[in-house]
Amino acid sequence: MPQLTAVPLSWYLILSAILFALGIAGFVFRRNVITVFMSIELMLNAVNLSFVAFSHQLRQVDGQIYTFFVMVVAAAEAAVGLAIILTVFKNRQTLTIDEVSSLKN
Amino acid sequence: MDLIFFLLFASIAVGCGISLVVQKHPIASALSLIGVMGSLAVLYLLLGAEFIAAVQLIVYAGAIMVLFVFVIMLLNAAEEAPSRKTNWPSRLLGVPLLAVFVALLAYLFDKMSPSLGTVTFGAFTTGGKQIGRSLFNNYLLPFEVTSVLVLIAILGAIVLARKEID
Amino acid sequence: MNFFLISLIKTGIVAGAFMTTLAYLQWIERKVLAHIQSRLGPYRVGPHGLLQPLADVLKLTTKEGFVPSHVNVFFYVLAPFLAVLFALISICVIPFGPSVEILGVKTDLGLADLNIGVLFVLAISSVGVYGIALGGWASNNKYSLMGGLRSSAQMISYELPMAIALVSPLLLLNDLSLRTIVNEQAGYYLGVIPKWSILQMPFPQVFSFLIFLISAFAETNRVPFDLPEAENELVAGFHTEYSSLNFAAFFMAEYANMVTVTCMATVLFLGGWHPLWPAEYGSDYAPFALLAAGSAMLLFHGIVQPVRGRKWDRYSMPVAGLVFGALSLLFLLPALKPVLVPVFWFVAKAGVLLFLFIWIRGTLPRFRYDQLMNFTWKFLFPVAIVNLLITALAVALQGPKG
Amino acid sequence: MPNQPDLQLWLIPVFPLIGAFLNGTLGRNWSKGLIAGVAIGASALSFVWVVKTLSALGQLDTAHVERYFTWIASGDLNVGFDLAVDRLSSVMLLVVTGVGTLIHVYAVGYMDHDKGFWRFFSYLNLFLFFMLILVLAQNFLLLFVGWEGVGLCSYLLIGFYFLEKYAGDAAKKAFVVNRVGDFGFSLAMLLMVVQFGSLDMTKVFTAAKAMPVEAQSGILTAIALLLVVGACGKSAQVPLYVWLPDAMAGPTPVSALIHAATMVTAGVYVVARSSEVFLKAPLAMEVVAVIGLLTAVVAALIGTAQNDIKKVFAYSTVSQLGYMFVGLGVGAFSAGIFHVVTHAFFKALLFLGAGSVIHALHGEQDLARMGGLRSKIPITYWTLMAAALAIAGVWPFAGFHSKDAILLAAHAHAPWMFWVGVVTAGLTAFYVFRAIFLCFFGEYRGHAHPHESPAIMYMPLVILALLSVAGGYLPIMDWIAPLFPEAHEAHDMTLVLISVGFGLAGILAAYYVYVLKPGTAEASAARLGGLYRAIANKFYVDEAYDAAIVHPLEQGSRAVLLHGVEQVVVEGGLKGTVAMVRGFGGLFRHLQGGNIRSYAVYALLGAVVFLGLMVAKGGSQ
Repeated sequence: MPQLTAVPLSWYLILSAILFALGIAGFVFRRNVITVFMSIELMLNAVNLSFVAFSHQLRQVDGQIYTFFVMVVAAAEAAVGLAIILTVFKNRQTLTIDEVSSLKN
Repeated sequence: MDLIFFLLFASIAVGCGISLVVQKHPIASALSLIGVMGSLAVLYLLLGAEFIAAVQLIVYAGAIMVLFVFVIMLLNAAEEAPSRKTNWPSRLLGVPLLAVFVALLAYLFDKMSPSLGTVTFGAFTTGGKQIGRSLFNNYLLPFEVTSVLVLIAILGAIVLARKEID
Repeated sequence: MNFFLISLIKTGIVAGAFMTTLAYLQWIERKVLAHIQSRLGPYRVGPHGLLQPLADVLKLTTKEGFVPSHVNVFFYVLAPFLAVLFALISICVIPFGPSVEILGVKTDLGLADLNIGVLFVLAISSVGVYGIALGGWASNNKYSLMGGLRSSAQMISYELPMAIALVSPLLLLNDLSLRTIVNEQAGYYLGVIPKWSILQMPFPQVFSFLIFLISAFAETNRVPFDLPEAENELVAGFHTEYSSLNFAAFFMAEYANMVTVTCMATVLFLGGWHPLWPAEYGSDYAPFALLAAGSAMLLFHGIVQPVRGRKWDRYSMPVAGLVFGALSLLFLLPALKPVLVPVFWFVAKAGVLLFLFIWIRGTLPRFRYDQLMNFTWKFLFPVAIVNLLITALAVALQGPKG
Repeated sequence: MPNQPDLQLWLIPVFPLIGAFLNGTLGRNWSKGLIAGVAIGASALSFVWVVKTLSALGQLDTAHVERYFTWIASGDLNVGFDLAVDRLSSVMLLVVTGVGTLIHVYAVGYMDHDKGFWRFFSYLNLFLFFMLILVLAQNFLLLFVGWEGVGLCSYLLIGFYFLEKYAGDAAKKAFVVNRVGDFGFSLAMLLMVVQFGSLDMTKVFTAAKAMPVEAQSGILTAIALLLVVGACGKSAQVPLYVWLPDAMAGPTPVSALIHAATMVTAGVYVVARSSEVFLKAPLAMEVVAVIGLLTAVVAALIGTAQNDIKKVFAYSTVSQLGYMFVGLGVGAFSAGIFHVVTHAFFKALLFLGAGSVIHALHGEQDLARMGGLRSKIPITYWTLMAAALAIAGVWPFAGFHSKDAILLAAHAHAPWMFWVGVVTAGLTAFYVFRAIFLCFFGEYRGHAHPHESPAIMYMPLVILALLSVAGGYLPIMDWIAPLFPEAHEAHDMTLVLISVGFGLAGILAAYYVYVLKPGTAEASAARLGGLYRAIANKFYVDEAYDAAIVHPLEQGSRAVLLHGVEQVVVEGGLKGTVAMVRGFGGLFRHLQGGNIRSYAVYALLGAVVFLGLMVAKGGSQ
């Protein structure tokens, strides 16, 4: 039964869209810096999924390479970002982004 | 078989994603994110990207998220306090917009799907060998540059996070 | 369908063997430690305390699973589960023997053969942190938190030298599938020196083997790296608050990790199931000889010249001797020989390494935390990288494999 | 250009670039010897490479082009990174690298005691790099890069003693005035793109060739005139010459290299290079000629009344540049270029000599405090004398040939130009020799203890002296003449004699006034009165600019903007505006809440709209 074994590529894309939307939701609705950060990671993952899906469709390895790069950059980003969060927390004892707004006004 | 796996892990991923958003506690969110990543890794396997799947686990779940959990523990982050300032645009627009967003994308992809074709397990499998070959031939320069970037990031993290020793 | 059936059977066997090993590993450890410290160790339950593990399991299961009031229940329960899960998973990619034919069914000895076996193991071990970290955090107790943080930091730090130490043999064997890796190590130089990657030309992986072992100790939180549960500093570290089965889970996870790591070391460095010396010098009969010798000794001590000990030895030892003899004969059966002999060699190597673990635990003191970190970052990691570079150079000079 | 040999033209500019880079980055803690070695080595290497290239190219009847890579490709505009050598640029190359090397050598001695040694040589090499780019460029954009680059370097080097205010001011002045010209140049380029759809010289020129001669004015005239504006800025022509005299604030080798020998001739070079365009635009040619003539006269007049030796030579530079423009304007391009070359020789020599005088007098630049140095610094004296004779156009010195070529062409074009030119020549001779006499004759009026400069300084002087004596016999005109369709005038002996006569007359007058009867100068100055004061004050040009441009700008802006716009329009309109803005901003304030999350939402909104459009278009593919 081929239609049972074969998954349409579009489903993968839709899945990645859903995940991306969830990431945005987290980014928009959450107030904890770390959670927001994690939502960003979620978005990155969603994009990666579509990359890999396309690389499967095009029978090319490039998409996976991009995913690889995204991961590496995400790692770097996480390192720096978390360091920043640590420093911010050290200085103002809060993780709520709305309260870290001394540059505003 | 593929279909079953896909549906299973896709639903796991979505569920974890939702819980990432709705969970009040950072640790819970972190764990659900790890869940997403794990299921994504399985999906990568289904897509035949073995190497990427492994790296997904090692780098994301094994390194990045550990870092997150570590920081959360270190700061002993508590549950989110309800925010004082409400920013109405995100409140009002957010959810419907997201719904529309997903709906439109889904519609588009569905329209496209005949031209996109289907995914069959094992139709296209890439292990470390192909990745390595491509990475060190076509993508050598980006690779090197990325390594420099990572180095810089490490330095930056150290500089940021170290205590000022006077 | 056949495939599923066979896999099921194999899984059953492996799981059973694995669990028993875990249980008895603990007994062995206590015995060995006892003898290192010139004690007798468990002695009461069963002959020479052979039934001790059973008793322990009973005890742990019947204890009250006490959940402190101040903990975050969900994670508190989740943590040991995760720990055990990640500890057990990676056994399923380890090949115990060549692909053989039993009763007309051709199959591999070993559960699965992934193309990316090594990476898989790495991935699982890198995820393994969560169990401990979460446990420590969920216990909501500063000692446990410290233990959790320490262990996660330690594990992350030792991931790197471990991974790099893994990579350099991979350069020699140039494949990621564990089975292929073992096959690559078949054969002998000059007919006698085994081609294990710890001895393989162009650059024997002695250093990476040592580095791997050291980081393995850290990965499994064994002495001298058992800071997460340093009694005198942190009560009992991350499992201070755990009792009964949850505690048992952590305990099991630790031993499972030990076994997995030793198996990995065996596969990657010690040539898996390939015997120490070639078959034409009768390596196939080594297990028989060993067990036979054991049975002879037992019979001698049981019947001819009993040692002063429990009077039951007069009966238990001959029985054990007979069992050993029977086992040794098993190894002679042509039908089972191709299956059992490789497995024996594999188990023997892993066993030696496990003994090393226990031995070191009995010998070495514990590191201090800063020492631990300095050791990995300032010594282990650079050495691993240098070793990797040298290996790469050697491989490059040697040119592609013919 | 597949059929042409690859001669690695790019090496020519790259050598100095490397030198500049090394000195600029590492030079700070290098020994002077090493720095000088690197700098001189770089320029000498590129000189050698130029020679090698030219010898390899032989007759060079057609330009040798090397295309390296596409620099800008937008639409149908395609600008490549192309270098080219033809006879014209080959001459310039030789001059730039050759004279440049000599001046490098000289500078080692001159700058010996300077703390900014490494900085200086780094700049100097950088300048060489840009100048070579300018000369080698095969399209106008690349040429513009060099053009701006030399401007930058001249700015850096004029302001080399940036601790003194006047240096900084002079640098700024030069930069600003040059901007005016550059503006014209860039407009010219834009017009070219519009007209010819390309900046590649061969393309542009072939296209221009095809077009008819514009009787009145037209696109080509516009382009040409804009180019002239640029050239005026760079080559210090009226009305944009004011920056050059002040540029003498820089170290003397800089004045010699940049503000006499090479950079300031860039304008001439550009005009000659785009001769195709100019030949189609007679009006522009006329303008060039007139501008040149005017500059020559004005600068010469001012030069007669300057007391700073470098200022004198600066004005003479300006007027010589005027000569070159006259040459170009009357269609004697080869003569103009020839004059560029000879001028490079003797003017560099003049400046280096002046530098050596200044060096000898420990930084004294005022002619009033010199005199009688003939015996004290003989080598400098004789070399300077050679240069002076050359600039005075005395046979057989270099200046004679080129200047006569120009004057003859001028006569053929319009006799009055010839006469003005001749008079100017006399003036030039007069004030140059005035400087010479004041400096070397009579009795010493200063207090320092003059000493001859070290060999490393006077060797270049000697070489340049030989060049300015014999340089006139270089077959440069015949070499580049084929590039330009110009009528060769019959060598009219009388005219030659006239011009030489004027030169000699000027010399004699100077001798009479400043040696035989010192004091007549003051007397005559007194007699001339207002005129003299006007001349001495450079015709109040700077003041005029102040009055005409700078001051009105300030006043006007104060009056219009402050009192007019600010208080009437703004204050008045403010109330209403503010109210409006309030209301309006109230609407959009939330969009700018500084809340990144809401920004994200807007981004999302945009994405949704976009997707909606896609769906509406039904565009799945």
